[in-house]
Amino acid sequence: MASNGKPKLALYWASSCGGCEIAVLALHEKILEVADAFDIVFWPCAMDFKEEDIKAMDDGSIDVCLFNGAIRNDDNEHMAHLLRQKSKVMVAFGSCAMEGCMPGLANFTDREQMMNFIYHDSPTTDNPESIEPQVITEVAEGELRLPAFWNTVRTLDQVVPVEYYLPGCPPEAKWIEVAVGAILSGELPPPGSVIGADVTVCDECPRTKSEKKITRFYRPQEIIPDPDICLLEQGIFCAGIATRGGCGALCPQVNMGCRGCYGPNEGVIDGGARLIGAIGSVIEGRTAEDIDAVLDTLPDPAGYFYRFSLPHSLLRRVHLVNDNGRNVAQPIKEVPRLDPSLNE
Amino acid sequence: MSPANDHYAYYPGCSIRSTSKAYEQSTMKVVESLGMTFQEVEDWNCCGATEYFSINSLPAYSLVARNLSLAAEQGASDLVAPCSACFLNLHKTDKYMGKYKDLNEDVNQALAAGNLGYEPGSLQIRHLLDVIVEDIGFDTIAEKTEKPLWGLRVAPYYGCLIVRPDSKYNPEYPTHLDELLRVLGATVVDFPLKTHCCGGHMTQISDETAYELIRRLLHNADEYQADAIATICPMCQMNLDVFQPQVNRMFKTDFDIPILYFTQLMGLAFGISEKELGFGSEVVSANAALKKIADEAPEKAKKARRDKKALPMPESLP
Amino acid sequence: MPEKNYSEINPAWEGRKPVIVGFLCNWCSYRAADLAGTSRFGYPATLRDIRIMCTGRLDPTFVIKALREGADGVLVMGCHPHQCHYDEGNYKAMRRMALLRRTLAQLGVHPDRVQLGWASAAQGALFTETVTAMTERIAELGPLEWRDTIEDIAPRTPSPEIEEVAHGK
Amino acid sequence: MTEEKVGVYVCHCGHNIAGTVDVEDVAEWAAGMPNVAISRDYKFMCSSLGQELVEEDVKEYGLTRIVVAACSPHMHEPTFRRACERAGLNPYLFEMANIREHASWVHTDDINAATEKAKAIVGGSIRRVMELEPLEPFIAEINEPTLVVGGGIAGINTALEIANAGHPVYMVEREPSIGGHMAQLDKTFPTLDCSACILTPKMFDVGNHPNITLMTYSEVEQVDGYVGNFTVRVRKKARKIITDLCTGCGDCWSRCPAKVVDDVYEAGLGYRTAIYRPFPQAVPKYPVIDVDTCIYYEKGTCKACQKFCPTDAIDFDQEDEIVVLNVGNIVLATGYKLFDARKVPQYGYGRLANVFTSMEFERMVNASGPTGGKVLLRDGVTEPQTVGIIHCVGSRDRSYNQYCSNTCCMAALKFAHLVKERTGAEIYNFYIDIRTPSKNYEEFYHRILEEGAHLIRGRAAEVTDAARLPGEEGKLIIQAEDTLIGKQRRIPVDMVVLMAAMEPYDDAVEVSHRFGIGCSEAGFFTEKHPKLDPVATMTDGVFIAGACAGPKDIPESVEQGAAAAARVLTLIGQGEIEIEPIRATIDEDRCSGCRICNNLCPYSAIEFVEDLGVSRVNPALCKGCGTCVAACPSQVIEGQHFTFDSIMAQIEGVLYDRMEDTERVTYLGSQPAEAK
Repeated sequence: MASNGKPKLALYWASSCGGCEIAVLALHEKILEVADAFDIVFWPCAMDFKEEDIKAMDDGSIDVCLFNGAIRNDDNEHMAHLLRQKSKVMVAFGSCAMEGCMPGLANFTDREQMMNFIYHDSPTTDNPESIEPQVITEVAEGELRLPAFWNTVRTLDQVVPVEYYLPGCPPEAKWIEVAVGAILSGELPPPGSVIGADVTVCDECPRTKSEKKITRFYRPQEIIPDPDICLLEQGIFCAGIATRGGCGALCPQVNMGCRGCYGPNEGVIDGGARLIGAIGSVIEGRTAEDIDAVLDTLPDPAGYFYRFSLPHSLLRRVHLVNDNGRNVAQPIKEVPRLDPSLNE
Repeated sequence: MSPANDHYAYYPGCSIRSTSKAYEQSTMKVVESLGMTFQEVEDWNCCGATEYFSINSLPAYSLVARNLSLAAEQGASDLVAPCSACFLNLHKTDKYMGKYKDLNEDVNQALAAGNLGYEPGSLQIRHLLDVIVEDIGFDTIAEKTEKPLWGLRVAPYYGCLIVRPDSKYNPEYPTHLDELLRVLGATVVDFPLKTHCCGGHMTQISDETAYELIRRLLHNADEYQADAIATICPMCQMNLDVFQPQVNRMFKTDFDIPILYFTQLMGLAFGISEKELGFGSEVVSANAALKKIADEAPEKAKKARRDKKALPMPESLP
Repeated sequence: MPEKNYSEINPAWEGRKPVIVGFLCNWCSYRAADLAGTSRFGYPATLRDIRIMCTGRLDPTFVIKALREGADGVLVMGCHPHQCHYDEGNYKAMRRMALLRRTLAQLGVHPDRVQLGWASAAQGALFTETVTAMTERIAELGPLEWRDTIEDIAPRTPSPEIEEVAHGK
Repeated sequence: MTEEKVGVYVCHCGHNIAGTVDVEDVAEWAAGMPNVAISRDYKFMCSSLGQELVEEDVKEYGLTRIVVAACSPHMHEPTFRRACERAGLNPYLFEMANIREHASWVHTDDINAATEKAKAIVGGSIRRVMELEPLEPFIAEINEPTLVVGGGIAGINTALEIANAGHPVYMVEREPSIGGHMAQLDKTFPTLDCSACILTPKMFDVGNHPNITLMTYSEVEQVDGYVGNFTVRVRKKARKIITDLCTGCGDCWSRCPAKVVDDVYEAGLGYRTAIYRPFPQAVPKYPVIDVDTCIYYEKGTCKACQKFCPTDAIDFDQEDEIVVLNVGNIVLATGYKLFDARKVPQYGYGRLANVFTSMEFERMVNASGPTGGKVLLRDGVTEPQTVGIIHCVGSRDRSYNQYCSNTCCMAALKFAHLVKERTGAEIYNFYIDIRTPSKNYEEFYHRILEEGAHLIRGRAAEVTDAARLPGEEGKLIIQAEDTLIGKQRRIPVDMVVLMAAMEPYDDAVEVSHRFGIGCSEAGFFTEKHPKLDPVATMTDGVFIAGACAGPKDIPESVEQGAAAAARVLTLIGQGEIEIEPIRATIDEDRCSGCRICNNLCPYSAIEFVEDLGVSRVNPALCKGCGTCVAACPSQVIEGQHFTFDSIMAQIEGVLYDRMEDTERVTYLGSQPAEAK
């Protein structure tokens, strides 16, 4: 507690888009209450603090650290350790810190393939000298450093222990309020808790739901959905069935299937597996060929099922195969088909 | 349904260029009026007929596979053969290459010598009748029919080659040619011997055997008062047509049944002139039969008053 | 069946052999495995089976969990179509497995590592053949070792100068 | 959990397990597993001494969970569950590890591999048993009335057995009369007694039994509920007859001007009127108006029947009636239909006049049939001099049905006899194999041979009227290879009879779904066990009898009818039934109402509670397959005894040697929801 009696608050931004920072501002006028109630000791996005200031603090002297962003490079990891050391309560703030989110999609590939694409192969790249970022670059003025890029994106709790999780990409303001309120009142839930609903998005979705039978999937550009009927029943992929509620079913209400940013429901180990089980249950087809024909209309299932949660799923990333000492991501390109002998 | 124009490769075969020109003539006319385009396989060669397979199978398969390779190279998805024997050999080669790895390797090794190769299954091998029935469909054919073959009694003759076990049509008693002729307006007679042997090459080996087989077919068609027999195979047509006088002589019969290609009958119904369809080249003249085509649909035979004693007859399958 | 030396098929097996986790339905395939036993049909000791009431119970999480915890393959077996004890559980398994295998392929799990098959209670021999064939296939594919994939965060350029900070408060 | 004490017992099974698996090593290894308090190996665990060992240990050491590593759970799970129960332990806290059928017997030549695998299996069971929960079986009360669907000989027998035992029965029959196919037959093999003579008294009994409520011209539309407590909706189709007034005098149908081919009772060989009673001995005796062929419904005038009805019993405006029944058990005896012989075009049925089906022929030889029992060609005048009978039409043929239709050989032999008896014609039977495996059947076969029928072993290739040889003109020629003499034969005959296969009704699959039971692809209903439980189904309280479960002759159908009745009477006698508690349950507080699970249940056990917006499992209907459990996207459906946690733990257990050092999976929200 600071000398003024206010709890000390730190906010940090690792590998993320910055949306979570904006989400804090989405508290609108309540942000003033936050500023009043807390002594903000670290918020690189908004205030001028340096790493050195944190290092100078006593261990455990920060009451709450809201940490957003995934762990992508050595600097992210270093800051996670540092803030963990200095904070009493660590909150994985937002989908990136909690389950990997968009940065986590990099786990479908590896560092080298990604660098090759970004710095060499992508159609818009103009890099005649084939320059790649280096950790250490010698220049006349001395040595320049960039963070070292890891092969795999991890979540905050895979690097340091985490007390609470605040899901969402970004978290909805009302849940930030709940979290802030809990901290201020001291009525904290048991460690490990997720600050969010314990039902899925379907519970909040106003669309009419009935029994489901999917004969084919439609991508958003292929169909104008009925505004009142469950999107999944119309063949539009919607992760709402397996996604923790709390957002107020924003996407389905504007004719867009839930993307799954709040992560899997309470108690679920692998959200993608739940989606496979559920979607696989309601597609049509009694023969290998018919089933495959329906699934052919759903390209990139892993992308749909693990869009936000790959680093926090059971498998965490695409399989790595050792290739001459380098670990290389090796997805299987060919789409597996069911053996027609299963029809008999 | 209007078919895509560019996906049929066309394998004519040797008969159609020699003994059965009327078949090709009429085929081309019909295909044209249906809006289809057949792209002839360039530099095609013999299908091996039946003999070569019995003598030396690997060269025979390779010979056929060369045609497949050329057709596939042309970018076709379907290979059409109007001759039943060609169809069978092409189909058989494609199927066996897919089924037997060793054969596939050997044949492809042979093809490689000519810078060719064939991946089994890359072409759909189809008989002309199948393409017309499946891809064009009876509805389109009915629309195209300008001069229905009213009053003409036709026996549909399938021959033995297109009904081998792999057929998607009933191999024991196919009915798709029946249905096609019915759509053209003809009166289709029951023809129990519709898949029986025409004698094949036995005419060259044992005319007694062959003529007896031919006689049975002619006799059966005659029993059902057929004005003509519709065929789908040059070999069938030739045997039944060319040898009809010999059969008459040998069995002291007086059969006078013209043997016509189904495409000739289609052409007639589509309003194409007899000349363009190759009429006149047949040995047993079709003139008398063609005169029977009436301007009006035959009156439906009045339902005979139920014989009080007779037992009801089951309806045939729809 | 004497233990094969799997490293002859794929040197990566040095020191161990394939491990396949099986999920067998109570009514058909588990009984097929029982019948293989009573008939003394030998098959490789690679399969470690788990009984579930129906392949319809197969939660995709179970398959992923097994791969994650060290299995080299997962074999799911149920009743033949139209013979499911619960009417249609096997069809549901087939649909889910189709989707699961597509998803796992994108994550680098070869589809042959996650197989679905049927065996009736009378098909002890078919059960044996299936396990044998799958073992051979897994032997060719080599170990999966998902642990290695997870543990590899592979900082290709280590930066030793960044100081280590201890975990915890 | 730490106070849980697991007892592990590794069985030697004499030499069966111990010969291949190092049981001492497995037991010693298991002792080191967490929570294992006792680990023993023992010669024969299933012996009374072995069971007592478990019971004593439970009492002495306070064991709370038991693992027995021995044979298949299908062998001895019930044995050890009872032992646990005797020791005061809930039987569902027991787990069987199958190290005999799945380890020692299949890896006989490699003791190391077998032992390693046995450890994996035992490891999985120990981890699993820790997650199990005590369960209590459900008790369902049995309603006394029984529904019998189908009034053929199988259903008639079931109904009479149950009714005679003093219990109420509802019989629902689709046709206007009960009697089924047996009512169409003339003679029955092998005794050749008259079908009507033995059937009519039974039909009469059903119609007049005080305990039987007969609903003909009716169909079951919907079935809800579970064993002991089914609610059944029956549609009684409008007969257009006021049955209370009708005396069955027959004035109506004798005046009806509409004559149509009777495809049902006369199998297409005879005619009936639009208002008709299928046959003279019909039960009930009332006629019915077929609105599809009645002139009044087509043209608006006629009403001849009404004019002549002496009791004013005709009601053209009568409408269907819905009846709801509450029954405890259901017996399905819905019978079969005849294979459509026109699908085999080479046999010419529908094309060649003198080709008949077996059922047409039955009607022909029936004294009350269209020809008065005379064997005549289609012209209705000529007696045949030669008759060919072709077996296996639509059966034993991959193009149609692979199965043997069971009854046709005997029926064909019976036909041979009847033709001989009535006409003296020459008979040729074309068969693949003659199958006569029941009492006095083979004797009958020999009798027919002695009567001079020609039996040609060869499947007929075709029936044609294309004559080729002298003597064939005007005949039907059956071409077949006589495989006993190795020759092709052409037999000219006047008449051909096709022994068409028995097939399930076209709507059999739909009916099976309606009653929640399984059926084969063709549509024959599936028995619970083909050998040991042939009249029960996977759905408790729903039984099957007769040809709806596969081709059967009269004796077999009668036996099954009685067997089904016995099973029903057992349940009625018990008054209640224990149901295994392996069930799915939905945590309604956490159900989001997405309705993914709603149409997955094969037993319709899941209902959606509209006003709460949640789904709910009816535990009495649920069979515990778990398909909804795996489907639930929010993981709020749990499958009892095969819970998510128990299977996840078992996976970790079987991978005991692969999991060392592996980081434990953490997952979000490890706290129960209420805690927050």
